Amino acid sequence: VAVVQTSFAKGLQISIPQVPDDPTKQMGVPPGKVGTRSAFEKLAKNASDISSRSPLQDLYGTITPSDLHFERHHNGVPAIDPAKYELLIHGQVERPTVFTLADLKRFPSVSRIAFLECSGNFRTGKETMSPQEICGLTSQSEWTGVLLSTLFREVGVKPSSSWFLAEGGDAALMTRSIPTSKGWNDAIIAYAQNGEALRPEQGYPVRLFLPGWEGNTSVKWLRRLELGDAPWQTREETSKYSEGIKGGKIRQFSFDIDARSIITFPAYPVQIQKGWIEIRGLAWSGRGKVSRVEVSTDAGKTWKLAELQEPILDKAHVRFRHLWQWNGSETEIMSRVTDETGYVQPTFAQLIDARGADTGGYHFNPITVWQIKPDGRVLNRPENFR
Amino acid sequence: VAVVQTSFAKGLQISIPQVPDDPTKQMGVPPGKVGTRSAFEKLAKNASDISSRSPLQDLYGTITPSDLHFERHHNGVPAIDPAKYELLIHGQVERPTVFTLADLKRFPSVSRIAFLECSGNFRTGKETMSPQEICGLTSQSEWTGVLLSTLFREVGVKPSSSWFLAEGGDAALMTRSIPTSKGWNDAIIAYAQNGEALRPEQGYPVRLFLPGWEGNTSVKWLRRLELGDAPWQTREETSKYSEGIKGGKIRQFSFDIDARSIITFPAYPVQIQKGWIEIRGLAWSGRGKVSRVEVSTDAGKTWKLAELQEPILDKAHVRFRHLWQWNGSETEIMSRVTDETGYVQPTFAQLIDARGADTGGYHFNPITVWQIKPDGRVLNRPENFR
Amino acid sequence: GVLNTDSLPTRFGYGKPASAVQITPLDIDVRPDGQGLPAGSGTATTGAVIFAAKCAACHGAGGVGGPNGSLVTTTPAPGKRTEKVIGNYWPYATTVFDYIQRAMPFSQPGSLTNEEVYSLTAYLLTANKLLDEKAVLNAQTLPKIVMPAQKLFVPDDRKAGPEIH
Amino acid sequence: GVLNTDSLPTRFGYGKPASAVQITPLDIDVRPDGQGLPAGSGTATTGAVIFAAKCAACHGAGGVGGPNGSLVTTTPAPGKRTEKVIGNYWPYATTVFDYIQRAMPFSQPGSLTNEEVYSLTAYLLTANKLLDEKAVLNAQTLPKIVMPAQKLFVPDDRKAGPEIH
Ligand code: HEC
Ligand code: HEC
Ligand SMILES: [Ca+2]
Ligand SMILES: [Ca+2]
Ligand SMILES: [Ca+2]
Ligand SMILES: [Ca+2]
Ligand SMILES: [Ca+2]
Ligand SMILES: [Ca+2]
Ligand SMILES: [Co+2]
Ligand SMILES: [Co+2]
Repeated sequence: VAVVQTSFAKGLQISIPQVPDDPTKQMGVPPGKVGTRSAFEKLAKNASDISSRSPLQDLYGTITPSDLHFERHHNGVPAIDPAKYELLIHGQVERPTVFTLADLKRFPSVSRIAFLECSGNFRTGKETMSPQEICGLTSQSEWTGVLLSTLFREVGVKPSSSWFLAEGGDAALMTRSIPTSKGWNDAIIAYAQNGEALRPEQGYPVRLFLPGWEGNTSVKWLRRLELGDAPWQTREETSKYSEGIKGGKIRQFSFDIDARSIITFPAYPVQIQKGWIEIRGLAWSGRGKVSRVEVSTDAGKTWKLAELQEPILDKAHVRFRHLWQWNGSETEIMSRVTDETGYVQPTFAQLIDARGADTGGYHFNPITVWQIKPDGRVLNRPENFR
Repeated sequence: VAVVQTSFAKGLQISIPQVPDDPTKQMGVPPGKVGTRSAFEKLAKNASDISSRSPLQDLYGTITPSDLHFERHHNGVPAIDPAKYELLIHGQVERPTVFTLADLKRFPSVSRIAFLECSGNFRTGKETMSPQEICGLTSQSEWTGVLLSTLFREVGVKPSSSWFLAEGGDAALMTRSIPTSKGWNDAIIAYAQNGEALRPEQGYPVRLFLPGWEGNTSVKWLRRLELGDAPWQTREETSKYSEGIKGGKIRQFSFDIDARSIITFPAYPVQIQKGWIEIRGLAWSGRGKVSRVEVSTDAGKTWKLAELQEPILDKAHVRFRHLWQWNGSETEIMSRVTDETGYVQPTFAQLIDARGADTGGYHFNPITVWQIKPDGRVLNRPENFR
Repeated sequence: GVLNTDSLPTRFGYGKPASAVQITPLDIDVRPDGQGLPAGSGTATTGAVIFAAKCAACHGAGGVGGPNGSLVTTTPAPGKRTEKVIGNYWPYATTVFDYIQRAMPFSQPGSLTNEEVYSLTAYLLTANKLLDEKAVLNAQTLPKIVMPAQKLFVPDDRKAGPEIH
Repeated sequence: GVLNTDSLPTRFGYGKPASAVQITPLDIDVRPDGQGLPAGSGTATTGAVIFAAKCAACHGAGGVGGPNGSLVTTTPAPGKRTEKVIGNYWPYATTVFDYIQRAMPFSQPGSLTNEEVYSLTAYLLTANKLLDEKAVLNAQTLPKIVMPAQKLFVPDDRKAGPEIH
């Protein structure tokens, strides 16, 4: 621990890890049972009482380290003993069944790399906001589990079932109504994430994972699925996770995540220098694959195609990159994604225009604009709902 | 902490995490800055003085959690201050140059999901060996960094250069000679792994990453590249990482990882039950993409195509799966991969036949055979070099 | 990434049949048509007492204000948006029962009896001027209440394609 | 996954020119043709003394046995494989200098002077019967030594395709 004086942190007490003067001249640390993170890497989520945001500006590539996956809970993370875990499936099924974790792992499994985004993933209001603060409720993992359709066949879901209820085993007993068709289509009962068991914050030992859908529907700590023929109208699909649209109406069961992108570098709080800069960011769509990402470095006057890192996966974060030579002038930079359905990421104004000024922060996916100041500071361009 | 009596661990003192009787009835843990691993998940590498093996039988999908990535060091893990880090490129170049870590991160970047395998990744000799013990020196990450070709252009590598030396900043000052063509082709100067900075055990802050090549050539803690016109014949490419072949010859600079696969489930130490079993495993090739994986459940008499999890990436671990109905009879199960060059993973006997009995454990990629006992035990079938 | 379902057997046989004894304690969900509502009943008068004791600390006296948000319709301060609460935003009254039963009070979820939940529901509906203060709420009367917001709710009309919605 | 190189500028201008002062201390590598060998010299007699003091604990007295492996050719026990050591397996003598200089002694790498490394190299070559015990090893003489294993080494002949090799 040392006291340092810098222009950013005056007299701040920070911990500086001890390193040898010349690490080539003394034996290193022997191999271990579990690896470590360098003490120099201060990666952290941005935590509130109800959520915790991934540090998008500090991440590389497309996989989110599991311990930096965003969190959104409705009454904290429960501690669950996997040996006592059970998943109950009942209602409009031929054979109401209880599955242990071991049972679930015996079924044919699938893995897929896909993003998970909270539909409330939007903040604005000030210039000094990082990608994490604006858009940190999205993360990506390789999820492994059993297809829900496999379990549907196992329990004999009746053709009469059009909706099912997914219930969590947390202190909020989180419940969402899901169209049964999503269960037949591509829903996964996931028990693993990035190669290992789900992390507690992501639903250990078992969660629902609905590719491309708003995060809240991918119910964590899943304990029960009830097959029915109408939605339950739970608090989370009425009071919350619904959004005002034109004519005073309220849109409900808006599951799909609209296509979105954000430049994560350069972005607040970095300060840039003149010369070549690789603009980097993430793009994704809940409706399929990313077709293209365009970048503007002249405040939206002209747009150029960014390079997309392969493989471009369905309903997955894609890393985009674009080389830009900054000459030191004030400007604005931004990205917009187009998905394979032809949807082009809108501006804030276009979204308000389409939904009316009464809309809220759900499914709000506007282009993020970064102001580049002559001194190289990069600031969010705040937007106003009214 | 409690004392438990089981058939496996008599009177062993193990820690049993505390969980509430009903987690739905008490508030959970609030969102945090860094996520956790469930205390019930006891994932660990198998560590010796010089290496540490990934627990392949405990992993899902294809991404290896960074803290479970295998380790192989030649004098431990050095502690390196990223602010003091420098990469020197010199020798047959127009402009000998020193790059800081910040410099490297400014260049155009690439990410790719690829395996890394130690060419010494083979153990046999007894029945009670897990995939981790037989084959745990392979892992997979999404690597991010700058293409070495970009740096080659920056420093002006001379056309005369045919080999370069890569040197690590560890206490072994690890050195390997690499054909310059690999640098132009697809080598990456990597600074990130699975979304975050490289882990110290994987070369923090910067390593060489040579897709598809034996792990030792992807020099960690990279401090220097010297461009030259002949190999240096370092100890690691002569005394080590060379293998005896027929006629008393010794094969050197054998970089490519030959295609390999292994069934990771069911595998020792699990015990199986009659009925449907999803056989699961990993397959990969250093020469390109996996074309197919075949599985035999009748001791090699007949083979069936396994399902391959998409996306099938170049020089990457692929997850394969195959449904099998076990009737309780004694048998042997095994997998063999074919890569896009038409190479079919050989048996142990075929390898000895091709190389002679004097060969060693490098680049030894035989089919792993699992014996299934009538009581459901799964045992490695040991092989003998002589 | 999708499994070739042709090769799947009809059933694997994993898992155990779930008995009513296993299902009933978990099957607490309540639907708008009243399915799932338990026996018992409650009134706003009783609910007011319970609310003051177990809820007001977080949701304010009478369900207005409080650190965790109002539950009752109020007139917004000039220039402020109307707070979205039960009275003006919730499309179904059954949701009030369902949610309180499963999740409230926040620090002791699952601690209320069915009578208490009926009474709290009656109290909050009354405070929102949606129920007469003398009314008895039970499995028959609760589903009949028509909420003002119900007519505002429309299912998602967004379609894949270029339209911004 | 490959960058479209058409759009790359010729140079980005990042990094700083490396001066001789920066390069020289790092540039310790030694090639078979002698490139990189420093001034100085050594003999087996001096090397024997250093070896006994700094190396024998790990590699055995005279370079045979020891917890970290022999460095000198020995006759294998019946039924055992010949241990691969400098005398029978190393194709170039310069590698002995290069490796000792960079990596040994294991617990104090980089601690030896050039003279010490020459002497230890001379000692190990002599112990392996590849150098006369009176010989002086230096930048001129060391690269001239022809190792018995050199003729055994062949570059990788494996090709992509079906062949098992
Ligand atoms: C310790 C604090 C606390 C107490 C006590 C408490 N609540 Fe809550 N309540 C909350 C919080 C926090 C939320 C929001 C939870 C969320 O969004 O996941 C909430 C949400 C609600 C909602 C949904 C509001 C909306 O608009 O969606 C209702 C209804 C409610 N509470 C009723 C009650 C009742 C009835 C009681 C007493 C039996 C009670 N609460 C006691 C903290 C509390
Ligand atoms: C504290 C233990 C230790 C000491 C002291 C030590 N060594 Fe080593 N030596 C090792 C280890 C361990 C290895 C293997 C390192 C590896 O494989 O990465 C090794 C490897 C070697 C090798 C390569 C052997 C081969 O066949 O590839 C040589 C040559 C060598 N040492 C010479 C020396 C000399 C000369 C000294 C004294 C100046 C010395 N060692 C002192 C532990 C030691
Ligand atoms: Ca929604
Ligand atoms: Ca090799
Ligand atoms: Ca029900
Ligand atoms: Ca109840
Ligand atoms: Ca040199
Ligand atoms: Ca020296
Ligand atoms: Co571009
Ligand atoms: Co199959």
